[in-house]
This record gives sequence, C-alpha cells and structure tokens, in this order.
Amino acid sequence: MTPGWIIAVIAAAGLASGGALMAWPRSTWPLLGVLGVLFACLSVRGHKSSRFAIALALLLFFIPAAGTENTFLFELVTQMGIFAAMALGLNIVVGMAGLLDLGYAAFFAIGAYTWAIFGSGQAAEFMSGSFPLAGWPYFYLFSALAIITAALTGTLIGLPALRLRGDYLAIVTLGLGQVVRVLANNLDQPVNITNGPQGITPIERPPIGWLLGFMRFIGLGDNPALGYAIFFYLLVLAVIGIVVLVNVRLDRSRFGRAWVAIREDEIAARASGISLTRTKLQAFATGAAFSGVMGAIFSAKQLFVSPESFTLLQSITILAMVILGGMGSIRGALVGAMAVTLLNIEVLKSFSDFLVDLRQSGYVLDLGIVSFNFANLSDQVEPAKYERMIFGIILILMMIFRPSGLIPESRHRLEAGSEKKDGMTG
Amino acid sequence: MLELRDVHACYGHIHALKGVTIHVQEGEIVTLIGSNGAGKSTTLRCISGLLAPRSGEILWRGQPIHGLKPFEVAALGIGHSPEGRRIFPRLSVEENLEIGAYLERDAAVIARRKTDVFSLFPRLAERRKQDGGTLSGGEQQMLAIGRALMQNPSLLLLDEPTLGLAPVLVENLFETLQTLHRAGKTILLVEQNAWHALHIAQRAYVLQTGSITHQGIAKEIADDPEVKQAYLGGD
Amino acid sequence: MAILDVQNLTKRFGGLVAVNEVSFGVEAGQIFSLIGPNGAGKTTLFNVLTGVYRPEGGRVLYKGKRLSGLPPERIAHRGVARTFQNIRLFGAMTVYENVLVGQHPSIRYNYLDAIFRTFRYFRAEKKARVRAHELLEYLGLNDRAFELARNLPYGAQRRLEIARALALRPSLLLLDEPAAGMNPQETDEVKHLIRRLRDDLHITVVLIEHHMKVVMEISDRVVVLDHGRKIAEGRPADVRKVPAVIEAYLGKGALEMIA
Amino acid sequence: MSDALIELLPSVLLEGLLLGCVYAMIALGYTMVYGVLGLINFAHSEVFMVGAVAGIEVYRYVGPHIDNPYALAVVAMLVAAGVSGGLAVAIERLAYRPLRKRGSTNRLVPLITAIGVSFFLQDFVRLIEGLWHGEFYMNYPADARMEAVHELPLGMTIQTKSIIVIVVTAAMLLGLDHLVRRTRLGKAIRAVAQDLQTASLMGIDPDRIIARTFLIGGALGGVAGVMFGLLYSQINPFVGFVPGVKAFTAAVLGGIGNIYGAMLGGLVLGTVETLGGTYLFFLTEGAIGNEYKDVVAFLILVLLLLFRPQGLLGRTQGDKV
Amino acid sequence: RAEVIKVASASMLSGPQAGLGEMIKLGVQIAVEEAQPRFKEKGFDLQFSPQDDQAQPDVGVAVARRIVNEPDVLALVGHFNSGVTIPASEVYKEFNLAMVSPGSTNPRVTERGLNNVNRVCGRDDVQGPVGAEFAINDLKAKRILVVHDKTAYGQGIAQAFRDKAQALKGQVVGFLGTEEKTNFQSLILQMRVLKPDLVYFGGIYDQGGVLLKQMRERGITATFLGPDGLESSAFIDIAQNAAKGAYYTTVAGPVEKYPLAQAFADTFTKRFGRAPEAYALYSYDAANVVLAGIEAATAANEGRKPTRQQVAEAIRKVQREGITGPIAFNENGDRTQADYWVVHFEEAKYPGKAVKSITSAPPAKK
Ligand SMILES: Nc1ncnc2c1ncn2[C@@H]1O[C@H](COP(=O)(O)OP(=O)(O)OP(=O)(O)O)[C@@H](O)[C@H]1O
Ligand SMILES: Nc1ncnc2c1ncn2[C@@H]1O[C@H](COP(=O)(O)OP(=O)(O)OP(=O)(O)O)[C@@H](O)[C@H]1O
Ligand SMILES: [Mg+2]
Ligand SMILES: [Mg+2]
Repeated sequence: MTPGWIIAVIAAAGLASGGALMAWPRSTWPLLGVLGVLFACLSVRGHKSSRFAIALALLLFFIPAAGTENTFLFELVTQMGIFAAMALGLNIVVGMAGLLDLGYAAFFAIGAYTWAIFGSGQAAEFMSGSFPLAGWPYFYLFSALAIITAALTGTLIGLPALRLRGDYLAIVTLGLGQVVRVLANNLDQPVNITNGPQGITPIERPPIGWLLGFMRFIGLGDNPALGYAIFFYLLVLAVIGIVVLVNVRLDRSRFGRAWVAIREDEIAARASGISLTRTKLQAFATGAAFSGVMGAIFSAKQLFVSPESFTLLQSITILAMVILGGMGSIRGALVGAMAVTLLNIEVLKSFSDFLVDLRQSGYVLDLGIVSFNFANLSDQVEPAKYERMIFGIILILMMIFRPSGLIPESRHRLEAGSEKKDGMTG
Repeated sequence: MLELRDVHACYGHIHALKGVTIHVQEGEIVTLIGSNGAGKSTTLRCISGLLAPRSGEILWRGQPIHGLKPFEVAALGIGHSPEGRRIFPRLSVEENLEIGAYLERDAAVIARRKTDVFSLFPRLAERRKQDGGTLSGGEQQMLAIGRALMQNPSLLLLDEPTLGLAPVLVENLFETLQTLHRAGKTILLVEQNAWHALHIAQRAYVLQTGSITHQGIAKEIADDPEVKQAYLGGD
Repeated sequence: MAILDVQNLTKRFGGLVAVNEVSFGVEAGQIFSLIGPNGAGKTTLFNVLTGVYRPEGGRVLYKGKRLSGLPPERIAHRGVARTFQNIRLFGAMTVYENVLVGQHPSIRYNYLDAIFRTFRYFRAEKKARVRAHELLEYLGLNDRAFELARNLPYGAQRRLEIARALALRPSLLLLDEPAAGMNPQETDEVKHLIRRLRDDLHITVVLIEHHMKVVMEISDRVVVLDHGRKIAEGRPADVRKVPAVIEAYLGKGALEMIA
Repeated sequence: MSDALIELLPSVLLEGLLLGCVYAMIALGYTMVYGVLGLINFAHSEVFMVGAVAGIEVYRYVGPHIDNPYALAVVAMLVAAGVSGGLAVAIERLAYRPLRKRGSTNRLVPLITAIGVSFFLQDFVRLIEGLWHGEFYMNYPADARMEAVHELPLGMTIQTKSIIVIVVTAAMLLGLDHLVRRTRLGKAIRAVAQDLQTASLMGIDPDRIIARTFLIGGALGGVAGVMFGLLYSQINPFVGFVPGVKAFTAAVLGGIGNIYGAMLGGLVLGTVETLGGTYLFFLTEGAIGNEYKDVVAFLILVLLLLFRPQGLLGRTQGDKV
Repeated sequence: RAEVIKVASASMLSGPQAGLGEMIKLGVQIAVEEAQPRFKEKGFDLQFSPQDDQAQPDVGVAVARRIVNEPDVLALVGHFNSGVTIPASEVYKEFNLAMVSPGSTNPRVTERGLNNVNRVCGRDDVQGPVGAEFAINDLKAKRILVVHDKTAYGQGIAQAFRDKAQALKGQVVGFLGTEEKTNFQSLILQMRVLKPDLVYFGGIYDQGGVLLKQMRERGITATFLGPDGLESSAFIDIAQNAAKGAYYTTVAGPVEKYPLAQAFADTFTKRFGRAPEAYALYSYDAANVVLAGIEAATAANEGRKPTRQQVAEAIRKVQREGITGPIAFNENGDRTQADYWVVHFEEAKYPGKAVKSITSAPPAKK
C-alpha cells in the first residue's frame, strides 16, 4: 500500500498540471503532466477512492475545460480510449488466455463496418429500405449489434484456431485478419457491400441536441463541431469505464481464472475440468466484443471508414500496447494504450515540429567545441519522416529496460488485496 | 580439488544459501543431504555457474571459478546432471548423449563412451532413436545420468539421480557410482535417499535452510541421532 | 462393486505397446498401487484413464459408466482427479488461485453473473474461497497461499498439486509418484496424508510410486506392470514375493530394506 | 477457353515454383531463428530488405567493373549474405541478447523488440540511402544475358536469372540440411533451441551458437534479397514486409523450426498463390480474381493446419505428460 | 517581431508510399521558400509545417486535429490519399481551414461541396474517360484489359476508364484488381489467355513500372496506358527499356508548353539534388494557390493577418497560371477547366512527349 503522502503529492500534481493545461491548452508539457498524473493514479496501490477522484477531476473537469480551447485534446484522449478498449480486449486473448492473435484489427473493422454500412447510404446498394438510419436509437442499437457481430466473428475465427498451439495460432489469426481486410477491400463487387477501397462516407452520428443544449446553458455556445468532440470524448470515457469494469469482474471470476489457467498449462487445466474449447472461444468472443463496439464508435467519429484502417500494422500496434503495458495486466493495457497513442500522435509529432521550427529559425547549437546550425540540416533528415524510426527505438529500449511492461501482471498482490477486504467485511 | 568458501546465493529476495563452506577431494564421493528447499540444488547450481553467488568464493584446483559461465565451467571438467533431468525433448536418445560429449571431438572416444552408457542402461540402447521427451520418467533419468557420463568429467555433480527410478535400478545406480569411484572419479552427490547415499559416500554434509548443520565422515553422520531422526526416517 | 474397472486396455505409440491388454478393478475406498519398472506404462495408463490419450483397445468403466473416449475435462467433471509425475502447476498464479481453478467444475455461475456480480456469483465465490482455505490448511500450505506457485520449493509444489486435485471433489484420485524427491521424513508425511484422504474424505486412491515403503505399508492392493503387461496382482505382501516382480523391479536389496 | 487454361498450367506451376523459392529462402531464416530462440523474428523481413539493398550497392559500385553478369550476381549475393548476416548478428547482440540476459521468459517481449527493430531499420535504410544517393527507390539494372528467355517443353519459358534462382536455392537448402542435421554445430543449435541452460552445462556457449544461427539465417535472407531483386527489379526500404509475412506463413505452414518444412511451405504457398491468382478469375468468370489470391492462400493454410496442426512436416510436440 | 503565418503540408512521409509524400512536401517547401521574402516585406514571418499522415485515415484525422488547433496555420496543402483526405477535410471544415489537395482525385473529395476543400489535380471520372477515348479513338484498341491497384485512386480511375470504354463500344476483356507490388506473374499468365492489345493500368508508377517490365520480359506486347500515377522519372528507372512506347494521361502539361515548369524543375533539382516528380509539380501549384489566397486575403484585410475564413474564401477565388496549366476553382473546388494531356514515351526516357491534348471540365454537380 502506498503511503498517504504520495497520494497527496499526486493530487497536488494533478491540480497543478490541470490548472496549467487550462492556462496553456496548446502546450505539450502540461498535457504530459496531466497524463503523468493519470498514469500515477493507475500505478499506485490502495486509496482507491482518492485516486479515482483525482482521475475523475482531470478527465471530467480539467481536460474538457482545456479541450474547449484546443479540441485536439479531445481527439487525443478519444483515440487513447479507443485503443485502450482494444488493448483491453486483446489483453484477454493474448495476455490472459495466452493465445497470440495477430489479426485483432479484424474485429475493429467488423464493428466499424456494422455501423458504417447502415449509418450511411451504403446499405441501399444491396438491400431495400431507406438509408442512412439516422436519428435517435439507431447508432446505439448498432453499437450493440457491433458487439454481437464482433463476438460472433471472434467465435468463428476462434473455431479453427482451437486445435492450434502458439505460433500456429498466430499465423492463422494473422491470415484470417488479412482475409477480413481483403474482404472489406473487395466486397464492392459483384455486390457492393463495403464500397471497396473507396470506403464509406459520410456516416451518421447520433443526434446530440441535449448536449448542445447543455453547452448553451453553460455558455459554451452551440458549435456542433465542439459538441461532437465532447460527445465522443464522453462516450468513449463511458465505454472505457464499462469495459474496465467488465474486465476486472471477469478477471476475478472463474472465467478469468480459467483463461490464465489454460495459458499456464493446458493439460493441467483440462484435468481440472476446464474445457479448452469453451474457454478459448469465450476469450476470443469477449476480446472481440470490446473491439467491435469501439469500431462502431470509431466509424461515427471519423465519418469515414475504409480498409486502410484495419491493417496488420494496426493489429501489431495494439499488441505492442498490451506488451508494453504489461501482459495480462488490466491497468497495464490501459497505460500501454495511452503511452503508444500519446507517442504516435502527440509526442513524436511535437518533437519533430520542434526540430522543424529550430531549423526554420536557423538555430545554432553551440557546444563549445562543436557548433551546429540547424539550418544546415540535410533535407533528408526531415524529422517528421523519422517518427516511426524513433518509435521503433523506443519500443526496443522499453522492452530491454522494462521487459515485463510498465505495470506488470501481479496476481498475488491482487488476490492478497481482495482477500484482506473480504476478511474485513465477512 | 573443489572448495566453496562462505558462499551466499539469492533468488530475488529469497536468501537460499547463507554461507556454505564445503570441499571435495580428488577421488572421493561426497554427499549433500537435507530436506526440501534446503539449498542442495542451489549449491550445485552455484558450482556449475548457473547461478552467480552473491558473495563468497568457489575454487577449482585452487583457481576461482565463481563468475565463470556454465560452459566455461563445463570445459574445466565439471559435469552437472541437473535437477529435473532436463532432457532435450526433441533430440533422440542418441543425440542427447552426443550433446553430452560436445566438448570431445574424437568420434572414436565418443563412440566408446556411448557403448559404456548403453551397457549401463540397456533400456537406453533399445530406445536409441526415440525422442528424449517421450521417454518415461525413469528412462529420462537414466538418460540424464548417461549424458553427464558422456562428458567424462573430472568432477561429477549429480542432483537426485535416483528420483523416479525403480528400486532395482536405484541399486544398480549406486553400484555404478561405486564403480566410477573405484575408477578414480570424483562425485558430489545430492540425494534424498540419504540411507543409500551415506552408505557409498566417504564424507557428507547436511544442509538445513541454506546452512551446513553437520559435516564429517559419512558413516558417522549416518549414526548421528539427529540426522537419523530427520533424514533417515526415524527408526 | 468396483468403482473403476479397467478392461483389456491397450495403448500404442507407433510400434511400441506401452500398455498391453491390462485389466484390473479398483474397489471403492481402496488404496490401490501401480508399480513396475521404469517405462512399464504406468503413467501412460494414467493418461489413458484421464483422457489425455485415447486407448487403441479395451475400455474403462467408472461407476459402471464408460470413461474411455471422453475428453479430460469431462472425466474431471465425473470426479476423477490426478496429479502429474512432472509437476504441472499454474506457475504464474498464486497457490490460492491454483486451488480455486481446481474447483472450476463445482463453481456454478454464468458469464452474466460474473459481469453483474449477482447473488449467485457471490455465493459461489464465497463457498469456493472458504473451501480453498480449508484445503490449503489441510495440506499445510496456508501460510504460502499468496505466493506464486512457481516459487514454492519442490515438496510444497507436490502438495499443492494434491490440493488442486482435491479441489475437484473427486471420488477417485490418481497420484503419480507423490513421494518422488522427498526425503524419508517427508515421505512418511505423504504416506499419512494418503491414508487420511481415504479415511477422512472417503476418496479412492490409485497410486504410482517407486518408494516401496509407501507402497507396501498403505496399499490394499497392488498391480505390477512390466513392458505394458500386468505381471502380478494381489496384496502387497503377496506381490513382493513373486519372483518375476523381484527380478524385474524390486531387486534383492529392496527386500532387505523393507524387511 | 478451357484448353487454353490447361495449356497454361505448367507455366503457372513454374511461376509458383520461382516465387516459392524466394519465400522458401526467407522462410529458412525465420525457421532457423525460431528453431533456436522460439522467436518470431519479425525483423527478418528487414534483414532480407537490407540484403536486397546491399545487392544494389554492389551493382552500383562493382557492376561497372565486372562484365560477366553471372559473376556479378554471385558477388552481389555474397556481399548481401555478408551484410545481412552481420546485421542479423548485430540485431541479436543489441536487441535480443540484453533481453535474454535480463532473464525475461515471456516470448512476446522479443516479438515486440523485433517489431521495433523492423520500424527502425526501414526508416534507417531510407535515411542512409537518401543521404547517400538522394533517393531510396532502387532498381536492379537489367542485363540482356540475365533476361534471356529459354523455351521449355509444354509451352513454358524460363529466364536465365530464374534458373540461377532455382539452382542457388537448391544448393543452399542442401548445404543447410547437412549443416543442421549432421554437424556438431547443427546438434548444438537444436540443443540450445530446446534448453539453453542445460545446453550450456554440456559446454556449449549458447551466445555463440545463437549468434551463428542468426548469421546463417541472416545470410540466407540476404541472398534471398538479391534473388528477389533480380526477379522483380524494384527495391525500397519497405519491400521486406509483404514477402516477410508470406515467408513466415510458409515457415509455419511447413512446420516451424523444420528446415524442409520451410522449403516445402514456401513452395506450396508460392504455387497456391500463383494458381489462385491466375485461375480464380477464369473460374468465377471474372466476378473475382487476383485480389483474392491471399484469401485463397490463407484459407488453404487454415485448412491444412486444421488437419495437420503441427504444419506439413512439423512433428507433434514431444511433450510427454 | 514579425507575425507568424504558417502553411502546413500533410502527406505520408513514412511507410511504403513515403516517396510520393515526400515529393509533395518538397514542392510546398520550394513555394514557401520562394514566398518568404515577399511575406517578410509585408511584415510576416512565413513558416512551413510539414506533417506525416502515414497514409492512414486515423493518423490523418489526428494530424488534422493538431493542425486546426495551431492558430498560426492559415491553410494546408494535402492530403494525398483520398481515403485520408475525406475524413480529415471534415475536421478542417469545422474550423474553416482551407485545404488544397495535390493528389486526391476521388470524385467524393469535392462532391460534398465543402467550401474549404479544393484540389489542383484532375478527377478520376474525367481522366479515366479521357484515357478511354484515346485508347479507342486514337490507338484503336480492340481487346482492352483493365488492371488496377485496389486503392481508392487506382480503382476509381480504372472504373471510369472501363465505363467510358464500354460506352464507346470497346471490348473490355477483363477488369482485374491486385494489391501485389512486385510479382505480377499471375496477371501476366492471365494476359496470355486473354490476349489483350491494350492494358490500362489504374495505379501508381511503382507498381505500374514493375508490371510493365515483367509483361515485356514475358513477351506480352500489348500497348500500355495509365493515368497520371505513372508520371515520374522513376517509372522509367523501374521499367527501363520496357517503358518505351507506354502512354499516360495527365493534367500536368508538357514542359515546352509551360515554361514555368522547366524553371521549377531547375530550382528543385538545384535545391534537393534530384528531379521533381509529378506530385511535386501539383503540390508546388497547390502551395502557390494557397499563398496567393493568403496574400489576397491579407490585402483585403488591410495588411493585417487574415482569418482562416477569409483565407478560405480567397483561395476559392484565386486564378493563376500554374506550372500545370491555368488554375481556377469551380463552386466545388475542382479546377474549372483542365487540359488533359496524353504523353507518350517514344524512348525509355523521362519526360515523354505530349501527343494529344483534351480539354475537359469537371462533370456538373449531381
Ligand atoms: N527459481 C527460484 N526462484 C525463487 N526461489 C527459488 C528458486 N529456486 C529455488 N528457490 C528457493 O531456494 C531455496 C533452496 O532451493 P533448492 O532448490 O536449492 O533446494 P533443494 O535443497 O535442492 O530442495 P529439493 O530437495 O526440493 O530439491 C528454496 O527455498 C526454494 O524455494
Ligand atoms: N508420447 C509418447 N510417445 C512415444 N512413446 C511414449 C510416449 N509416452 C510414453 N512413451 C513410452 O511408453 C513407455 C511407457 O511410459 P510411461 O511413462 O507410461 O512409463 P512409466 O511406467 O510411468 O515409467 P516411470 O516409472 O519411469 O515413470 C515408455 O517406454 C515411454 O518411452
Ligand atoms: Mg533440489
Ligand atoms: Mg511414470
């Protein structure tokens, strides 16, 4: 258990960085501070309610307040949330059940297309009826449907995978993931279902009159652009909340234990009465479901889906989030998704913007012996071009210095903690 | 020949050896006994370089060898048949044995040693081509010992060689060890089967939670009432 | 009536007949031992009984119903538990969780119960936790409940395997060399434990063991295998006098030792 | 029409064989590293790419001095083998060995490292080539003698460079088989693969064996890179990815860790892909075609693995209960 | 201190298409560097902010959100892939940030009628038909095989080509998509059965060049025709001798007709040590349109820094002579009148020779 004063420090840091973010909503440093505090809230132990309160204050007050000035903040956190849900889903399959899945983006695609096809005019291409399905319940209905279709596909993909072990499974999921992408790219003929490489756009978003009303009420005006940014931010936060809750509850049930057991030793698990078929399919379906619902939200947020969003690279990125965070660890998956998204769309980009600015201003770095004029930097060394290279190096270093992830799985502490609580109440 | 001076070793925060001092003379059989988790295997792991001691010295013919890597220790002529057999599961029985003689390049010598092992464990000859991993528990144990013998080491470290062997084979094995001893081999033997081990060894050490509690001539240790009570099953 | 009835069981690996037309019956409440030289087919027989391998011939009846051909998890559900010759614990889980996993078939709630934490969930989990503690207590592992299984010393791991098997609430328990790697004192403890399992918990035990002390002192009945065939069966005192058994398995020294 | 299709078949199979040779050569690298470390070395596709680039540099700098295209191809392959082999060893040294030393047992950790290495190498090669030549799209120069077309029976034709590819592949495979099966090094590689610690007790230096494995696998990848360049001309720093994934698939298809499996898997995959790519269009009368060739390939993979979960030549786990 | 005005570019600077994306960035960079003195005189510090969208829609949207939240950025050149442009433009729309795409040719980019979205390139549904007319009327093609790269660009243009060719009573013997980048043997085997006399390739030069080279190696002699995706000296580098005799259609006119293009090419080569390729020309033009728009808006704003809204309106009204021909936008942001050229590689040498010019306007709004 972490001592109380650390929590106090975290709270103070949260207040400071949150305030700073409101004052300088476009600056990277306060943002890093806020995310650092969120990270701290996830990684320390005990003091559940204080940590929860700090995180909520940041997520529901400081970030939105700064976000009305800089909507990129909403975009950033929304993306983090979308990836976090996927990382949590994949964490069940790979981290807990130990089934290496390299085609995970397929479920995201299925969720995305489920809404994209019916939330746009696309469905009219192959069925009768009036599309898009705009208006109140449809988006939510189809998000639920996306959960079901993704879970069903998860089961289907899981079926042939059942007999396979380790890396054979990896390659089959990789293959089936590719098949889903190829289908999305090619099912524009003979019947046009997905509109192929052209993608589907525009996609309906759910009506947000209520939110705009509220925004008017608190004096934010009724700019729908801002409204939707806030809406998707809140929606993703809510969904993440549910996903985490479901994850934690499954983890501490016979289902979570069965997943870990088959990861550890299939033969011993079966001898303990655990059905491999059922357990693996449950893992696949649960993991897929999280991804599916985020797919539906993603398509509405982007207003556009095309097969390019669902590549092998995407699957691998999510896997990197899980491993970076700490395999099998729920909080690890959250942190991993946060870190990778932050790196990819904020830190690395800010860094290369910074270098570009240095170059354009002709800044001279003078180290006494050597001095270097940034204006002379060869054009081949355009920083923006090498973001992925830096990402690669970061991955390597992270793995070398924290091989078990940012927040490693800690089953013993988890059980010890919950046991103590049981002891107190019962 | 081999000497450990005040060796400490840890696994993470578990302090497994707390100052172990033992020595082995050329040509003797020394046995190390003690209950589960006493640190017997850990001692052997330290000698063969699988585990770096936290502090203390390990000397081989007067030279320090702690800090050497396992393959360097093996090259000095120390063979280790590890706990849990550790057969190469997807190499055949024969290949497992050949790997044991990795440091020997002379094919004729290798062939001769193989013949010796096969005559010691005829069952292995029968199963020459079978994958090591599919052998029965006891067969794997024979293979592990055979593999260590293939190394033809000056000092043989054996970690519970009788585990899972049928009684008749246990007997044979102890006889073999005595034969090896008579041929001049030096053996450091870790055994649960203390009665037998003390019977064939010259000297013995008793290890208890990381420290040596008794040491001396094997026969005397065997008669020590305390040891008798704890390790020889009462009466 | 026999609780376990093995009839003409045969298992081959390629050309090797690991279990060859073996038949025997185990009465409820017996401690029944399986001995024989290394590679005789004892572990393989266990593997067939628990569904890890499918037999090529013969069948297994358990409480009068056919067991052979079922997958391992179904056999476990029927109440047949086992331990493994090479320890197979869930290393990254705690001792306590290992025992919870062992109770899997008897924890009855569904997926939605787990997500919504219904009354059913709490009731079942509570029961499982209480029982887990009882079992750990019974095997003397209570003070290590929250250590990772892989960090336990060897002897404790063996006991944990037994605890996990007991968690299944078996009526038949198959133990594969439970005393391997134990010193004489610990071996004695195992012996008493097995007795208690039968006497307190009314579990029928089938035991593979090379420690003759254990086998001879606690078995009600012994079967001897060699090269996959049954070469002797009977009470311990009778079996150990059979020349073939002495020849193939016991050796002369062993006799002296027991005597 | 259908007569024309049947007449085409031998040619289709020949093309499949050629593609299969490239896949197989890359797959061997995957399989060797997998065999010894149990690691899917995703960075191998970049080792392959670097081989192809090294080959180009040979053509750029040595090409003008050597008039014999065959000798030049051999020099390019040798240099590429050296560069890629060295690179593979360096990757092992810098990225994977530190992980081993830290005692991490999670097999997915090196997988992520491999992906990091992959990202790094792609853009690093691009940076180097950009600074060096101002351009990072490269082309193998065409040489009339290499491109010469030979008539074969059954309407098949083959180019000189294709013959070279087939011959080199066959030679490499035989050499490798001998190495792994018969030599001391081969046995040591397999021993380290199965139990690194115990192997070291036998006097084997695992680091050295692993480095050599990477060296061999990397060299094969380098040769494959040059073969790829000769066959299909265009090279860039991102060219490794697709053949890499395919070759990995081939390695698994054949039974990962098994050298003949990698070979067979490569050939099967190359053939299936070419067959599907060519005939789907005609069989469905134009409804679908080439774009589904990967679907066909992967579905066949799934089907094969359903019936042989350990791959075509893989052995069932020797894991005894 | 001078007030800062930023022009951003967004294209893929990493990943397999990085070469193209880099050309776009460099084109803009030249234009900005040329304009910097002009802006300085008026008291502005003109800066350039290149961004990498990795050719991925979700990265593109994130980049867009970053750009719109940087107040100094007044306009943007980009994106390239229509699949990225469309979702990103929805973000720009919300913030009235004008964008001029150098290469998104998909009709939907402009068909949504957004007043901040413009492009200087052609449209698939114009360029494809131009190619079809040329194939049927001038080349007298009898059996046409259409191949495309399964991207929004390639497939879109190939479809438009096919539809027009069929409308002109041409026989299209096959319509094939492939994601393959290097090994086109199965397509070539199909050609041996289909026996086309013209192959239309909807896609980019890095694939087209390889396809053409392999076709010729295997003795397929059909005429090769493609869209402006083939416009690159690299096409020749890849296809080598096989490039001889190939055709492509483009909006970028021949150098001899547009002397400005030659000057640009010289500057570019001097600055970066290599020759510009098609999309550098387009992006240079796009950047100049953007800069002209900013200057016009500044003038209208009495020399003060204009708002994005003002810049967007000004850009829509720009009329100027670009290096790819005259540029003016219609109410959708398409070029009003574009001259399409057919270019022929008489030798395996870049640039080829313009053999035909067809003037065409974008189709009326549906
Ligand atoms: N890998 C490990 N990680 C953590 N602790 C370990 C590890 N290996 C051994 N230990 C601990 O170190 C102590 C000594 O173990 P060691 O294996 O040397 O005992 P031993 O005397 O060989 O016992 P046994 O008779 O059971 O083989 C034990 O308490 C054990 O729990
Ligand atoms: N999966 C397998 N493939 C091939 N042969 C096997 C397999 N499993 C067991 N065997 C062989 O079957 C025979 C019986 O093995 P089993 O493990 O049943 O012996 P056991 O009686 O348990 O011996 P031990 O007392 O040594 O454990 C052995 O010779 C073994 O080599
Ligand atoms: Mg031990
Ligand atoms: Mg056994």
